[in-house]
Amino acid sequence: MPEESSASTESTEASEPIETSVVINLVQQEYPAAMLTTHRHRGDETIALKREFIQPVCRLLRDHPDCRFEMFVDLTAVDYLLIETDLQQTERFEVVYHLRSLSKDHRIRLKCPVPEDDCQIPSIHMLWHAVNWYERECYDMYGIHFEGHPNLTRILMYEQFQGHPLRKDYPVDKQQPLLELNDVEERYHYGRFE
Amino acid sequence: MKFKVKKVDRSEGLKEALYIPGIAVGLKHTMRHFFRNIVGKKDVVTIQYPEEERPVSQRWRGRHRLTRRDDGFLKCVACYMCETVCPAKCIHIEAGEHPDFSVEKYPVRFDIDELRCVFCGLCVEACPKQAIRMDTGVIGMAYHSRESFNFTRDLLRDAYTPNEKTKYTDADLPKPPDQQSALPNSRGIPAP
Amino acid sequence: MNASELTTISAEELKPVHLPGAIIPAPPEDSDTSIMRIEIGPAHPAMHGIVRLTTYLDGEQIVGMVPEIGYLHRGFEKESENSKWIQVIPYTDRLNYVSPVLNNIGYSMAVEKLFGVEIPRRAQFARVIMGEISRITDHLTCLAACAMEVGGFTFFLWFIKAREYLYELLEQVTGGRVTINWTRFGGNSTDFPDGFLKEVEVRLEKVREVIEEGDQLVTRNKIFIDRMKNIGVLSKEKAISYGFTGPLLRACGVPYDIRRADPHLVYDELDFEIPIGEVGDSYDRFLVRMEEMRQSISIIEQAIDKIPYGPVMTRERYLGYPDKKEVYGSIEGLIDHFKMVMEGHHPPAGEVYQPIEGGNGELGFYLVSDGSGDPVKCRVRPPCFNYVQAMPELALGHYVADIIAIFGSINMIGGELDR
Amino acid sequence: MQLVLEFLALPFVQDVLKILFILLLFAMPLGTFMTLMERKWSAAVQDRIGPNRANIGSYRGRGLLHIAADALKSIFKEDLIPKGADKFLYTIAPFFSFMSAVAVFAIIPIAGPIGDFKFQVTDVEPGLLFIFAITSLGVYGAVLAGASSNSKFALFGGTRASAQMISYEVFLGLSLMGLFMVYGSTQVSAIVEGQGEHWFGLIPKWGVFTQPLGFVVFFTALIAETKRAPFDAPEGESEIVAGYFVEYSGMRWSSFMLAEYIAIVGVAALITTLFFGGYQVPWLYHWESAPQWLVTLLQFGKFASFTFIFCWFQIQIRWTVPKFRFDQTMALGWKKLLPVALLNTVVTAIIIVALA
Repeated sequence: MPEESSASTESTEASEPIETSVVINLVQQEYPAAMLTTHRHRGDETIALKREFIQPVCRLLRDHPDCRFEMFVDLTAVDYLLIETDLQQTERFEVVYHLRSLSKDHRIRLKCPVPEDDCQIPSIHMLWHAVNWYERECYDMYGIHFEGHPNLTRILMYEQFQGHPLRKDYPVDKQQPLLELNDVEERYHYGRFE
Repeated sequence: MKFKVKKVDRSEGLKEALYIPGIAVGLKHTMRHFFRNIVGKKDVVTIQYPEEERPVSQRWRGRHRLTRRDDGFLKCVACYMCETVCPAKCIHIEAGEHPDFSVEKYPVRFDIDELRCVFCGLCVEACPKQAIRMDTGVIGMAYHSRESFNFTRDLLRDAYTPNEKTKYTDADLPKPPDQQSALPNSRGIPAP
Repeated sequence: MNASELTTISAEELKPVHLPGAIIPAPPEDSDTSIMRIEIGPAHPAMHGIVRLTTYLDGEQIVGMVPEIGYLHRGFEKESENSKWIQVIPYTDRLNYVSPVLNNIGYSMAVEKLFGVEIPRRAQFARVIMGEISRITDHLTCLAACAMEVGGFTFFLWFIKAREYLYELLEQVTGGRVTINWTRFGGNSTDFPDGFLKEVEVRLEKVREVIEEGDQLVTRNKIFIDRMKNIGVLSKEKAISYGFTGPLLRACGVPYDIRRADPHLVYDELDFEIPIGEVGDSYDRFLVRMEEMRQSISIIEQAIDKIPYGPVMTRERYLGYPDKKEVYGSIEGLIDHFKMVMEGHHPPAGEVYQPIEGGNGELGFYLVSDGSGDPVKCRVRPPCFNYVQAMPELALGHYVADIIAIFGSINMIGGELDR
Repeated sequence: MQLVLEFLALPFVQDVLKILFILLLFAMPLGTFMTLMERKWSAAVQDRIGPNRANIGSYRGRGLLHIAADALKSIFKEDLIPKGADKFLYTIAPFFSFMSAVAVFAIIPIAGPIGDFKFQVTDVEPGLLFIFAITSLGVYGAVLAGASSNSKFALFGGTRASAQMISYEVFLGLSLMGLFMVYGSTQVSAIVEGQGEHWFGLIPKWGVFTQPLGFVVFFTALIAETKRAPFDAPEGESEIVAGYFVEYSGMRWSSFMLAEYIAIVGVAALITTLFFGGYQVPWLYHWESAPQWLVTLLQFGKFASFTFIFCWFQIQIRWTVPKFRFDQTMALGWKKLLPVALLNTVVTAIIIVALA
């Protein structure tokens, strides 16, 4: 194991502009119950939240005049099943949101642990237009249900795909069962101008 | 932080409101090209591919080749480094012990499946002996069957050029049992 | 950032435009014709990548559209979770295969951020030069394809000729035209061959000529303007809510450019202007990309003047392969080399998000490492994912022929969309 | 020998010979030559070389053999009829467009009359009205092809073609009103005769000088009639793949293709006849003593060269100008060309009355 020759923790980023921590204080004030942990590894603001608070916190971050996160950048999930060292993760899955404020020019990352057995989290599709497909992709890849999503179907895979490929317990070279032609429900039947 | 912004001009002028000026300017340019090319083929960039080859830079990653030492033996010592670093996992090596103790290990089998290879050049960087190279400059690799695409060791190795220092010939490189005749050598010319 | 007057859309009225599945929408009241469904299907001349737009038409006007993606999904994340960090680099060439260098730079910078290491100044300048060359090829391809769809086939071939000049440049440095595999963690694998910078200036002059000629041929032509103006308009707030970044957001008038918003490499030492549009329609996107190419050319010229001499790879241990002299010469070099190749890189545990200004917009890499050498998570934030998602909103109410004008200006790249 | 001369004097035989000469030796070869030249000239515009690979043995020519290659290809390619297509309409559609493209040459004079022998197949009294009738028959080709070949893209192409061709026939007719007034008759030979005079001995009285506006409208309407260059929405290859002939293949497809290229030559011939003095060589009347055969040769040479130039111009326009959207072609027609054509007619009338 090469020693940590150059890994510098937050010390090098001490000169981080103070105003980004405004966001953390704001969320701390408004929803103290929601906060789990916060850190600023390599300058990326991160807040870990309980999953049921994700909707109110996102609405707050989007509309509050101090932070005004107008743009929803990215949504993905991380599967911590087989990792060796402890990354302070409590559940197996973790849904990660990235937000970006254009007017205040800063970024935030929200992380919500999601347990394996009860794999669902409230959807935030009503806050930004972009969220709709990202949630569908996350469901398609990880099988995390987003409650309240208008059209939670697979987006990258075909409907008859079995399993969720990006889970760590999904083997890389797994073969999907072949489909009979009439299995594929004929969505469009070509006739004479039907 | 400050930065300069340039508003894009959406050309609402009169010149853009009529059809004729736009077409006239367009015709001016295309006619210039037309008459230059019809008379002297001045700006033509196309080359007649099979007859003319496109000049390729020396760093062009074409087809692999196994280099040889001065004494004619393969440089490769079957250390499996290129096999582990290959992202497409398309190199398969089997090492063998050579009866002559002065010779280190050598690859009895060194197969590269050219269909899987992504030509990234990581194997060339990883090789400590500079035994594998991708500078043959052979771009088009077309053969008749899939099997002919996994190149064997004898096919990848350089052509054998006997000179005063060469001690070993190809006979000193015993072949794995199931690989009989070699396929085209590294220059892409089928072996006799 | 003077975008402070941005108001966010009160999302309650966020009517989802995505019709689940193949439900045929009701025809508008005044039309007596029934709705016709046609497939601007996966295999269609106007679909640059492979996307299926199931379009519902009332006569020739679009009433509803359901985009379907995933045809080019190759499992980038699954593949990268089962390989070493360095083995993912050749894969990133194939994400946005129209501007491969930018993907390489984005991924390598994300891993360097994970390591917390700085790369030498010459390597930063080299990355800026090659990145901007790659951005020009991206815009050349997008504009050429968009204009070809609208009828400017000559414009297409002139721009592809210009792109050929730049591909030869990429090939001289990296050894590949598209599959370049050039950057490493802590620098670049190869330095510029001698006489390369002179060659760049000569070819950029040719590219500039072709851009001006194309501008004369098509941009001021009323037929082209009629086909592109006020087609696929999107307001500033809705564009941000849809997550538009890059040329499309700048076309709506928001001056958001990652090279200025999150300064990386040496972009803060080079001055260039950010082109922005007014209305946010296909014509603005076309003009913004044209202007951005000119800015990129001036960036490259400034970078060529300022590029210092020096190493291209960092001296940090366990980041780059040791020099071949040390590998052959000393036993430590050989051991280091053997360890680096066999076990790969071991970035310290942690998670990192590194955005970069890709050809299409904000190309972000979210990496999670547990220090064991195998990536836990290797996520690419695809900029054109949001554009295709907004496609129904952009195309509603327009004619069939406008779908291709909008889709051309969006510059959807299959590899980046489906990963 | 006497018998042969007598036989030749028969009017019927003369007409057949004229048809053979004008069609088979002038229009059709020029049309097929244009299929190759379009690819060669577009290549020249786009800095490439164009087709030069078809060869017999080692003789490659500069691509000339591609004409033979295309012909052979279209003969041997399979002529399939799509499932659910209306067989009868599907098979006869190509003949309409081919017939309308070829029939245009019936009234075009290629050289001056010698005595009472006219170098013109027929010289009917309402010459140009015959042209309008024939072009309106051409609409059936596209419409039937689109409607009968059970494919949504073809249906799109067919409906677009019908709307476009019908509305542009109106502007075709209107733009020539001025010409009829200036030269006093609709007979083509009279018009070409009229273009023989010269103003003050210098400027030839060509249609383009007397009717500049009429020329612009006529040329635009003709290009739209043949569905080429900026007006090829019916064949919009980017959004509806290949428009009305998307389901055609083999000989049927190539008859549509050939019809289009012969129409190019037809358009060019019409333009030279009506607006550039047909076979009238300018300032030739000074040289009275010229032998008759040389005069005819010169007249035919001038007519052929001007037709060739206008064929080239149409192909050049195709590779320069982007495409209209379908509703823009209709808007351009009805909102711009119509008023301009009417204005031209009124202005010409006023000028004629003022001069007379």
